[in-house]
Amino acid sequence: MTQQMSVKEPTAEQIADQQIYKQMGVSDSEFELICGFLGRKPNYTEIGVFSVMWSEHCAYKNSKPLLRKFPVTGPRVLMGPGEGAGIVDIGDNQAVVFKIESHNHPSAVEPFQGAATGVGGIIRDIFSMGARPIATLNSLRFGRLESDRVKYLFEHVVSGIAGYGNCIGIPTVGGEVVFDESYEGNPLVNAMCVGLIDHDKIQRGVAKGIGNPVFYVGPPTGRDGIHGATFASEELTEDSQERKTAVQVGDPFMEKLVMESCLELINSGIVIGIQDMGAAGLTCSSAEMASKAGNGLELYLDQVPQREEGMTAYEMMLSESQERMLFVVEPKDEAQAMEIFERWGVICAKVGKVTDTGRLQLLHHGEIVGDMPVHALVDECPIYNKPSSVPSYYEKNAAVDTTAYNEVTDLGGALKKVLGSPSVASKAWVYEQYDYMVRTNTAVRPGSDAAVVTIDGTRKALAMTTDCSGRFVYLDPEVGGRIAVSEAARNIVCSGAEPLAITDNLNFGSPEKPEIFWQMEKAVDGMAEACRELDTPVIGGNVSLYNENAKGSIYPTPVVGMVGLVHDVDHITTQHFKGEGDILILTGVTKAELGGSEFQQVVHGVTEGRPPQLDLAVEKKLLSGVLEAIQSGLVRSAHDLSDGGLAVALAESCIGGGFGAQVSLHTGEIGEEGLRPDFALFSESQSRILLSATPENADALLSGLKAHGVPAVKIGRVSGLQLHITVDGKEVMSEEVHTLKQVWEDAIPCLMK
Amino acid sequence: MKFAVLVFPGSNCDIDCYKAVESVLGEPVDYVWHTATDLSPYDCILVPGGFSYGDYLRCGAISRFAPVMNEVAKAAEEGKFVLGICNGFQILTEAGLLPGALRRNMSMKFACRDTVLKVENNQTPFTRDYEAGEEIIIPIAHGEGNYYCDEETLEELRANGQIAFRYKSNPNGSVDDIAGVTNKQGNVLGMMPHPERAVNEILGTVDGKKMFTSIINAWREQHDAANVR
Amino acid sequence: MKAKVYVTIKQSVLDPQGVAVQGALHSLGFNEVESLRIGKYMELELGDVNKEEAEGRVKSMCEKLLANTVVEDYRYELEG
Amino acid sequence: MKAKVYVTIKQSVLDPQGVAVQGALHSLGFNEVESLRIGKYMELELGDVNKEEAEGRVKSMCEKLLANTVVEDYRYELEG
Ligand SMILES: Nc1ncnc2c1ncn2[C@@H]1O[C@H](COP(=O)(O)OP(=O)(O)O)[C@@H](O)[C@H]1O
Ligand SMILES: [Mg+2]
Repeated sequence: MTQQMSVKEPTAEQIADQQIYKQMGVSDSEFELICGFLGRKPNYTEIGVFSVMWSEHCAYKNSKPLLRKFPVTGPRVLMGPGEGAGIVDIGDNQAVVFKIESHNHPSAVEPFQGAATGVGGIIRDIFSMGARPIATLNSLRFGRLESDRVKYLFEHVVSGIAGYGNCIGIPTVGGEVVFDESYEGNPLVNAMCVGLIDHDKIQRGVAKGIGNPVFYVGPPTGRDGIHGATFASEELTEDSQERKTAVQVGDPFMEKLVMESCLELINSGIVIGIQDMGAAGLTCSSAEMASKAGNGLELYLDQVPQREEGMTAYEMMLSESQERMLFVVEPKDEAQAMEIFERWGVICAKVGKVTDTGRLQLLHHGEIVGDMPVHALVDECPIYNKPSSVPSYYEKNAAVDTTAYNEVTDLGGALKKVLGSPSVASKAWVYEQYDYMVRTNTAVRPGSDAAVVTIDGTRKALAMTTDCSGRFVYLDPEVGGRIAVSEAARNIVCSGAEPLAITDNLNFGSPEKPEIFWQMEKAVDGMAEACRELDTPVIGGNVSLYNENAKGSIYPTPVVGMVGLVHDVDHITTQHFKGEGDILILTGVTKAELGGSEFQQVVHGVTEGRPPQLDLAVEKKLLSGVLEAIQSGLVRSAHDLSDGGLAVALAESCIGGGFGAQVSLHTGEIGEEGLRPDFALFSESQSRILLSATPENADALLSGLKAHGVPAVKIGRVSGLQLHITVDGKEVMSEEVHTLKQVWEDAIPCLMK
Repeated sequence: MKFAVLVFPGSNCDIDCYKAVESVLGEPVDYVWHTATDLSPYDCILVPGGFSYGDYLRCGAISRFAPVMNEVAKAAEEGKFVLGICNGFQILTEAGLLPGALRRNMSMKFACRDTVLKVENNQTPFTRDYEAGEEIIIPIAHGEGNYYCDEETLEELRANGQIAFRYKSNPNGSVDDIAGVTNKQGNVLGMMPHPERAVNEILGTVDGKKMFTSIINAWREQHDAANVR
Repeated sequence: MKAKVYVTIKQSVLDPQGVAVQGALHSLGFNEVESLRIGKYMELELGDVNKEEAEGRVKSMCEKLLANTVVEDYRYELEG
Repeated sequence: MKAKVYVTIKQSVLDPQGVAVQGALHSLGFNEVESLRIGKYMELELGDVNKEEAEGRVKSMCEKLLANTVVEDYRYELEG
């Protein structure tokens, strides 16, 4: 069973003469630079190492100028972007660690393993900081749920996430799933992990201490995933199906053992530096660890545990075999470290040494097979300021008047259409495949605005969510960016938590296209502004570019993952109505804003115009007003208005609670006098939340909100088993909640049969 | 009364079982590693859920050879209480301490949600605090919880009152809606639903509490009886 | 020596996976599939052992670990 | 007509199951097992179809559903 090996590697001359570096995504000018840093032409291993270190995925060469716009500090931020994950103080010597990451391209090729290894990777990012992972979330985008291929991708991505998360025993507590034509052929699979840590346990990926040994932990290295980072940094093509070497297989059982043993190692207090091997495997982890300490590193490749025979230096350095870690201890602690891994049955091998050379030196079969300056690998990748230009679609949309649509009068029918749209419909089909309860801290399960996970031994809890409306960002990236952050914050507040910080996943098309780069710029502007205004700094994130299909780019989709702090478990609130007779209160101002709405797409069949406007000062008042009301115990349910507007929010709260509602809207009170009923119910105006309170508390709630400058009005009460709505005295809807529930619950299961 | 929570490589609900014993009963409880060779200090052994050895090959197939399983068999023989939950149930059937086997869910999908169980036998040490026929809400979280046994065994189970719980609405295709069975002596129970996830208002249901109180009450009765004798 | 082990669910036991895959084949238009059973197929490299010995060893592996005889049948072939 | 389909994980692809089961066999004392890979084995009853046609149909079933050709290889045998 001998395999064809890459015995014949091209020589340094051939690489230069035949421009072989181009196949690895290295440009002519970058190649020149590399030759300059080396003082000679790179050999095959070296050019491979440079190519992954200088890929968009590792070097952010096209996105760095934009990322600099994000606010990254704050009084609570213990660690911002740069390490495996960001860290935020939550008091009592504890901190929360979280990050989001994409696995879009691997999931397009092999959805089960692509999604599974995405989850595995983000979990490693969290425990490599020394944190105990306590929850994961996932943000997914697929094409329309119609074709067999989309159904296949959806089904297998979900089971891949379930397969990995369930097995490793970390609850998957939330996320989002959106179906839209623009993601056809290029699904988005973003996974987020949240962990808990004590301040004094925080680790960094540094190779400190000249002469200290470097250890490899985890299963042997195989030829899987070679060039995964490069693969993530280019467009998917027909060939991608052929790039099977890019497919890695996840082993959650192994990761569980690696996680437990590494956490034990870290708790023992002997670790100098530790980092996971993620994208670009051994290359990236070793170079970054050396760089952060300002040191060099020698790697003895013969000592690297290998799954396959005859692996070359190139293959070992570029492999993305999963579930591997790299750490440094002092020589005196070697035996103690080894003992821990032995007990857990995990492979641990000494593969290198920290040096003072400032170089990454690779030894194999008694020869130096690579010798590169660490700073060149990590810090010297050229940064590009790509040209940007306003796309013509954006200009065109300025002229679209979405208030001129024919009035829709069958509003019950429209509600059923929207509730049955797979993007709005119940996601139980998805999250019931996830073990969202393991570790028994899940206080709010999937199915409400944000998930809430309690912290053992305290009265505190963490709320978490992911959000982004690609349609809004597409129609106006800057406003869309603001909305993404604000919506996430609203979901957090509705659950009874104070927003702490965000992690973001910038999913865009090709940055080589000026219109796409414009989308990136503007979206980041909007997000940065919102983060600043709402005091939720960006503590980490991920960039996924080149998300394209035959028809063009995906909708720009900068997913926001946010975590909030519930100060007392008594504040935990869900979106479901709680009791007959409770008073409904709607905050905010409802305007005729249909651009990019679910209603516009589902009922009118288009996505056009401008998205809803969002005033951050208004949003901020809303958030603090509602949070204070919740904290003072006045609120029984809270639900932010997003996809499908007021009608869908009412329906969801009814369905979840098993109640009906009597709603009478007066257009002059909720917005502009004479607002059309179809707009009143389905507009997606921002900064609105639907609250319920007991009759005794309703007035106190109203006046509290008003004191914060939050417009709020009573719109009805929880009652019966029907959703009954009048607008300016005229009945516009009367539906059995159980019928609505059926439409909403059956939509996805029916399509997946 | 002293509880042991076994820990296999890949156990996930060990912590949940531990917390449940602590919070509901406040009795001493230890994690016991799969390599342990002595369970004599313990009165009740909890075999927790999770994915021991990744559930590779078959759920529970590899763990049942762990050294500690010999001790579990011994404890069962001695009449100590052994409770296997989810993966623990699978391990106990693989080890032959309980009849039957668990197949893939009929839906072929992992299923995590609340289920309604009917207490079929409230005369066991694990169920005595429930009413006969009581309906309780206990969550499930499994991909292979589809209980199987042949006709003959099923008849025996029925005749001996070994069916402890049935699902009100079968979530996985189990024969005769079976959610949990005991051995003939009644001191070993295996069940797919997770009572340890149903002991705290904040988690949604507290219907699992009575399982833990049953155990301690049964033990006290045995113990007192022994003292009197 | 190489062993090939086949583990299948007993005829008398309903096999959810087989049912699901058959259903999926039908919905893809492969209506000729009248029945389908899914099992596991394992290839073991055994090194230098003689056939007779291997015979007994593999049987014992199957009985102990590779198959659960409550619901599964097994058979094996030895090669080389 | 009857078809037997064997689906195995590609040699270059990690087989975590196989690794775990091999480990278990070792700890049970079956140290002679040098490697083990786990795949799927399927038996399909196809009714009255001729061999040539069956050939093409089974291949297409494998490509479409029974094997995931990104990570798995398959082969099949027709009988009867
Ligand atoms: N991929 C997923 N994984 C887990 N939970 C999900 C997923 N998608 C949606 N959910 C859950 O379903 C509920 C509804 O989702 P969504 O409509 O996106 O909420 P919202 O609009 O309030 O952000 C949320 O609780 C969410 O966490
Ligand atoms: Mg919401």
